[in-house]
Amino acid sequence: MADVAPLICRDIHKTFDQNEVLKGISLETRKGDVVSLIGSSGSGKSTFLRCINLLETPTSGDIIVHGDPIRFKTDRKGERIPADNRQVEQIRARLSMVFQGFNLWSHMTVLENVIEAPVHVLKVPRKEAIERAEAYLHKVGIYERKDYYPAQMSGGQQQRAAIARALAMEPEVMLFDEPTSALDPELVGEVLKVMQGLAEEGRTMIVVTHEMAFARDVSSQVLFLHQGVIEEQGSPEKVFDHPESERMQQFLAPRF
Amino acid sequence: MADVAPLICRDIHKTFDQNEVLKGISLETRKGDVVSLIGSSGSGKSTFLRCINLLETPTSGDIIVHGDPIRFKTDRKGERIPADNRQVEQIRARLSMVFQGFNLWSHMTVLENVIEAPVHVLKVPRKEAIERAEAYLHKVGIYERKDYYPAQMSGGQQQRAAIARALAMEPEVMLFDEPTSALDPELVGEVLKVMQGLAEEGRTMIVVTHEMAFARDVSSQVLFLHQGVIEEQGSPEKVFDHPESERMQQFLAPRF
Amino acid sequence: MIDLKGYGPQLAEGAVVTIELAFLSLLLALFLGLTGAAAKLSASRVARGIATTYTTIVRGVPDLVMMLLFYYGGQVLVNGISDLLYEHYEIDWFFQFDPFISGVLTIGLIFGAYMAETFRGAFLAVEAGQIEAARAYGFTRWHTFRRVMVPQMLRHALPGIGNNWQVLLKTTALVSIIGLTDMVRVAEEAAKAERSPFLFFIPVAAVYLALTAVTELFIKWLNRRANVGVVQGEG
Amino acid sequence: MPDFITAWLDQNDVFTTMTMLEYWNGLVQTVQLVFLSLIIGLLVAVPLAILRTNRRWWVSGPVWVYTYLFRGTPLLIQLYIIYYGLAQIPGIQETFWWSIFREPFYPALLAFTLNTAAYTTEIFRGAIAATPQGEIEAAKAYGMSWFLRLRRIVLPSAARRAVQAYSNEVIFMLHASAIASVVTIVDLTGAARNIYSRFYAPFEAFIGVALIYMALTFLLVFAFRKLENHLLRHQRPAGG
Amino acid sequence: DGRDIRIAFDVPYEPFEYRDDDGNLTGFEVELAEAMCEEMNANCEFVIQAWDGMIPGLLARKFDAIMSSMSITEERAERVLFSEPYYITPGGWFGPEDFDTDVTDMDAMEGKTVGVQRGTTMDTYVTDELGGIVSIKRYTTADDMVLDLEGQRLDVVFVDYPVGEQTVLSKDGFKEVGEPVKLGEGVGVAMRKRDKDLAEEINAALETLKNDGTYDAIMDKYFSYDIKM
Ligand SMILES: Nc1ncnc2c1ncn2[C@@H]1O[C@H](COP(=O)(O)OP(=O)(O)OP(=O)(O)O)[C@@H](O)[C@H]1O
Ligand SMILES: Nc1ncnc2c1ncn2[C@@H]1O[C@H](COP(=O)(O)OP(=O)(O)OP(=O)(O)O)[C@@H](O)[C@H]1O
Ligand SMILES: [Mg+2]
Ligand SMILES: [Mg+2]
Repeated sequence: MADVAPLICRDIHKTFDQNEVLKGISLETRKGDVVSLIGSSGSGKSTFLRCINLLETPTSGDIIVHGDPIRFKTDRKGERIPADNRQVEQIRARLSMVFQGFNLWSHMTVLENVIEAPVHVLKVPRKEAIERAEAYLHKVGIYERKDYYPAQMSGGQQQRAAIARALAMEPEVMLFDEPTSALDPELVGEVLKVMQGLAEEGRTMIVVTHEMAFARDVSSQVLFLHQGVIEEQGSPEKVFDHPESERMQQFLAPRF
Repeated sequence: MADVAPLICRDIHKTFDQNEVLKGISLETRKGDVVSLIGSSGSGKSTFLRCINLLETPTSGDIIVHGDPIRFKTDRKGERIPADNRQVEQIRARLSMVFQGFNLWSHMTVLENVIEAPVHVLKVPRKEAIERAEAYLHKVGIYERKDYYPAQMSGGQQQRAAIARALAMEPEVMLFDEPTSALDPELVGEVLKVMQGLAEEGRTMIVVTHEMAFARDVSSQVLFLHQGVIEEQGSPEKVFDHPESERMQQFLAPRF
Repeated sequence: MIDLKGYGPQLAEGAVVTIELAFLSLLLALFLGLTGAAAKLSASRVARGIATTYTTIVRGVPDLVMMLLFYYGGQVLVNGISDLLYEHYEIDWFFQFDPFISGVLTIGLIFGAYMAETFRGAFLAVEAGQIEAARAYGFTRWHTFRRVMVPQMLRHALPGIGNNWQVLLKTTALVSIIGLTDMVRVAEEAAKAERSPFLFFIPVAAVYLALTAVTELFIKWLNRRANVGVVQGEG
Repeated sequence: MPDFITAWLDQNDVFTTMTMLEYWNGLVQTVQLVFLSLIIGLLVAVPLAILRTNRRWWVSGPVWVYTYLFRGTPLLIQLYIIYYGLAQIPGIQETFWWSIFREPFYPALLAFTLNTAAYTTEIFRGAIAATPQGEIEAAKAYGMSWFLRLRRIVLPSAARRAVQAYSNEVIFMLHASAIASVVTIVDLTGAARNIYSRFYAPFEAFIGVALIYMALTFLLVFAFRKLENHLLRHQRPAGG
Repeated sequence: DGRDIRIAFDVPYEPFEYRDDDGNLTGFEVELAEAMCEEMNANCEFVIQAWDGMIPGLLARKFDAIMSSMSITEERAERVLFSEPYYITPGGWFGPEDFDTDVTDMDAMEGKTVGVQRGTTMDTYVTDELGGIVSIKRYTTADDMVLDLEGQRLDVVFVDYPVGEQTVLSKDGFKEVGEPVKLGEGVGVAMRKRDKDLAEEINAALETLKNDGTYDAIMDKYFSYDIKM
C-alpha cells in the first residue's frame, strides 16, 4: 500500500472552446509529498488543480488516484466525460480542496461549513465531527467566529475557514489553491506551519502558491508552469538554485 | 488648493451589532501620500476602507474629503446615515476602490467593466474611455482578455481587471484593499510599480497590504491596525525600524 | 355582513374542495417541478429530452383542454380498450376515472411544468462556486442537490413559486368541467339563480385573498430562512 | 400529404374554411391582447418592483397591496368588475371614458395589464433583491447614482435571474386570455367554444385550438431560449 | 326493475332546470325527466354537469343522456343522437322602454348592437338573418347580456323567450320589443350515437306523456303559453 503513488497525472491537456490552457502536464507524487505549483497569473495552475478532482474534465490525459485510474468515456457530442460518477465521488472524498475564491457555502455558518462533508460524506458521527472541526478552527485562529456566516467575515477569516474545511476531511491528498493569499505575514507563517505538520503526518499536498519561501523550504517537488506548459520541474534546490529555463530565471529575479 | 488635505478621517468608530470593529481611527493625508494599512486578519482594515467611501456608515467620527466634510444625520431608527446622497455620490466619484473580493460586474466583459464608471459617472466620451481603458489593461497585462467575462478568468486576471477599473477613474484618492493578493511575485512587482507611478503623479493612495516591502519602500505613512485600534502609526522608518508596540514587534518577527 | 341567500354552507363546502385540490396539486407540482428542473439541468441527454418535452408540451396546451383530454379523453380511451377486451377476449376490465384524483393529477401535472421552469432559473442563479465546492468534497449528486443547491436556489425560486401557486389556486376552478363543485362553481350557480352577478364573488374573492394572505406570510417566513447569511439588495 | 390526412380532411365537417377563419380571427385577437398587455405590464412592473424593494414601508406598502389584490383574486373577477362594473357607474355613459370602455377590448386590455403587472412585479422584486451585494457596492463605490446603478447594474443583473420565471408569466397570460370570451371578445378559446357548441364536437374543437396554442408556446419557448442564451453568455467558457 | 339511466343537466337554467329553495333539483325538464323515467320504469340518476364537459362526459359514458335544453340541429345530429323534440320555445326581442325601432325593418336596424347567447339557435338566426347589418355580441350567460343591456352597450337582445322573461322583464325599464320568432327544430334528449334502443324507449315514453296529459300538467306549472311539440 505504502508504495502506491497517491496521485499520478499523465499528460493532462485542457482546452476551453478553442483556447488550450493546459498543454500536457504530468506529475507523480509519493506519500507525504508536498508539491508546489508556481507560475504566473493565468498560466493554468488553478485549472490543473480543478482537473485533478475533475471539476474540469481534462480534454486528454490520465489521472490515477491511489492506483485507481479514472475512467473516461466520450459523450454523444464527442466530449470527454468521466465514465462513472460513483468513482468520481469516491475519489473526490479522498481529496480535499481549498479554492482560490474560498467558495464557502454562504447559507451555513463556519462550523456548519466545516462539519458538512465529514458528517455527510465520510459519515463521521456529528459529535466527533464538531470536536474535530473546533480543533481545526482553533488551529487557524477563527474559533470565536465559528457561528458567523461567511458574509460576516473578513477576507482572511473566510480563507482560514476554507482551510479548516479542507483540513477537517483529513484526506490523503490535499489541493490548495493559494491558501494564504488573503493572510498577513504572521498568519501565513502559522498556516504554512500547519500544512508542514500535515505533510509530516504523511499526507500528500499540491499547493498553488506565491510564497517562494514555502515552496523552497517545505516542498519536495516544485512545478513551474508557464502558459500551460511545465517549464521547470524538480526538487526545490534544482528549480530555485539552478533553473534551466529563461522564464524561470526571469520569474525569480528580485523585483521591487 | 494644493494645500487642502485630500482625505481626513477623525476618530472613526464602527460597530456591527454589539461588536465594535473600529475603535477610533484617525488619519490625515496630503496630496501624493501613500498610506499603507497593515495589520492582522480581522483587525478592521477593510472595514476602515469601506467607511471612507461610506459603504459602511461610521457609527461616529468625521470624514473630510478635499475640505468637504461629509454630513450625517440620524434616521428614525436612531441610526446614523449620510445626510445628502448627492454629496456622497460626488465624493465617491473622486475616490476609487479595489475590493478585496474584486466585485467585478459579472454581466459585463472586462473592457465594459473598466469603461463603465468613466463613461457613465465621469461622462468621458466613450471612445476616449475605451482608449484609456485599453492602456490600463495593457499596463496590468490583461489586454488580450478584454472581451472575457469575469467568470472566465483566473483569479489573478480578475484582480488585475479590478485594478484597471480603479485606475481608469483617475481619481484623486484611491483605496486599494489587498490589490496584489492573487498575484505572483513577478506581477506584484509590476502592479506595485504602476501604483508608485501614480503616487508620483500626485495621487493619494490608501493601500491595505501584506507586502511589507511595499509598505516600507513606497509609503509615506504606515498604519498598523490591531483589533480596531491603531497600534502604531508614522513613517515607514519609524514603524518598521523602531516599533513601539509589542504587537507590532511580534507582527514583524521573522517567521517560517 | 353580506347576505348570501342561503348559499353560505354550499360555498363553504366548495371552498373546502378548492383548498384540498389546491394543496394536493401543489405538492405534486413541487415534486414534478424539482424533478423536472433537475432533469433539465442534468448531463443525461435522455433526461433532458424527456423533461424538455414535458415542460414544453404541457405549458403549450391550455388548462381547459388538458383537463378535458385527461379526464374525458382518458375515459374514452379506457372505454375503448375495455370494449375491445370484452369483445375479443371476454375480459371484463373497466376503470372509472375519479374526478377528484383526475383533477389533482391534471393540475399537478400542469403546474409541475411551470415549477420546473421556475426551479431551473433559480438553480442557474446559484453561484457556480457553491456547487463546485460541494462536488469537490465528494458529495453525491443527491447530497449536493439537497444540502447546497436547494437551500441556495430557494431564495431565487420563491417569487416564482408564489406566482405559480397563485395561478394554480385559481386554476382549480376548472374542475367544474369534470363535475366537481368547487367554490367558484357554487358562486356561478348562485349568481345565475339569484341574478346577482357580483354578490357571490365577494366571498370567493375573500377566501382567495385569505389563502393568499396565509401563503404570503408563509413565503415571507421561508424567504427569511432562505436568505440567512445573505445581504439582500435594494433597488 | 399522406392519404389518410387527405381523406380525413375530406370527410370532416368541423374544420371547414369558415371555422378556420374563426380560429384565425380568434388568433389575431389573442395575440393582440396578450402582446399588448405583456408589454405594458412589463413597463409598469419594473418601476413597481423597484418601489417594492424600497425599505420605506410607505413606498413599498402600496405596491404590496396592489400585488396582493391582483395576484390574490381571479383574473375573471378583475375582468368582470372592470368590464361590467364600470358600466354600472351612474352617468359614465355620458363621459369621455365611455368611448373607450364601451368596447370590450380596452377593459380587457386594462384587466390583463393590471394582472400581469402584479405577477411580473413579484418576479422582478425577487430578482432585484438577489443582486450580488458586492456588485452593488462596487457600483456605489464608483459614485453611481441610485438611478444609474439601477439602470446599468441592478436591472441587467436581475433580468438574468428573472427570465425563466418571466417566461412562465408570458405563457400564463397566453392561456389566461381565454377568458376574454366572457366579455364578448372572440379569442382563440372563444372560437373553439363556438365550434364546440355548433357541432357538438368538443375534442376536435379543443384539440384544434390546443395545437394553435402549442405552436404559439413553441415560438415563445424558442424566443426565450435565445434570450436566455444571450443573457447568460457570461456563465459559459470563452474561446481565445 | 328496468335499466339504469344517468341524465345530465346544467343548472341553473330557469325555468327548465334549477334548484328550489331547499336545494332540490327541479324545473320543467327535470319534472319531465322524472315522469319519463317512471313511464319507462327506469332507475334514473340525475347528474349536474357544467356545459364545457357536457358532450365529452356523454361520450366518455359518464352519463347516458342530456336533457339540458339541447336544440336539435343538423350539424349537432352528426355527433349525437337526438330524441324526438319535446319542446320548442320562440326567440324573443327585448330592449329598453324607449326602444322604438321595428326589429323586422332591416334599414332601421342597421348599425344597432344586438346581444345573443353564444351557440344558441337565436345566435344562428341573428347571424344568418341580420349578420352584416347589425353588430352582434355573443355572451356566455344571459345575465352578462342583461348587464350590458343595462349598461347601454347593447341596444336590444334576442333570447330564448322564457329566459328573456326571467331576466330582462324582471328588471324595471325594459320591455318586449317585437314579436317572438319560432326557431329551429326544437329541443331533444341527446344521447350517444350507438344507443339507438335507448332513444326508441325515450321517444315512446315522451310520446305517451304528451298524449296522456302528464306533459301538459307539467308545462302548465311553468309556462303560461304553449311550448309543446
Ligand atoms: N457584516 C458584518 N457583520 C458582523 N461582523 C462583521 C461584518 N463585517 C465584518 N465583520 C467583522 O469585523 C471584523 C473586521 O473585518 P474586516 O473585514 O475589516 O477585517 P480585515 O482587517 O479587512 O481582515 P482581512 O485582512 O482578513 O481582510 C472581523 O472580525 C469581521 O468578523
Ligand atoms: N471558463 C473559462 N473559459 C475560458 N477561459 C478560461 C476559463 N477558465 C479559465 N480560463 C483561462 O484559462 C487560463 C488559466 O486560468 P487559471 O485559472 O488556471 O490560471 P491560474 O494559473 O490559476 O492563474 P492565477 O494565478 O491568476 O489564479 C486563463 O488565461 C483563463 O483566462
Ligand atoms: Mg488561479
Ligand atoms: Mg479585509
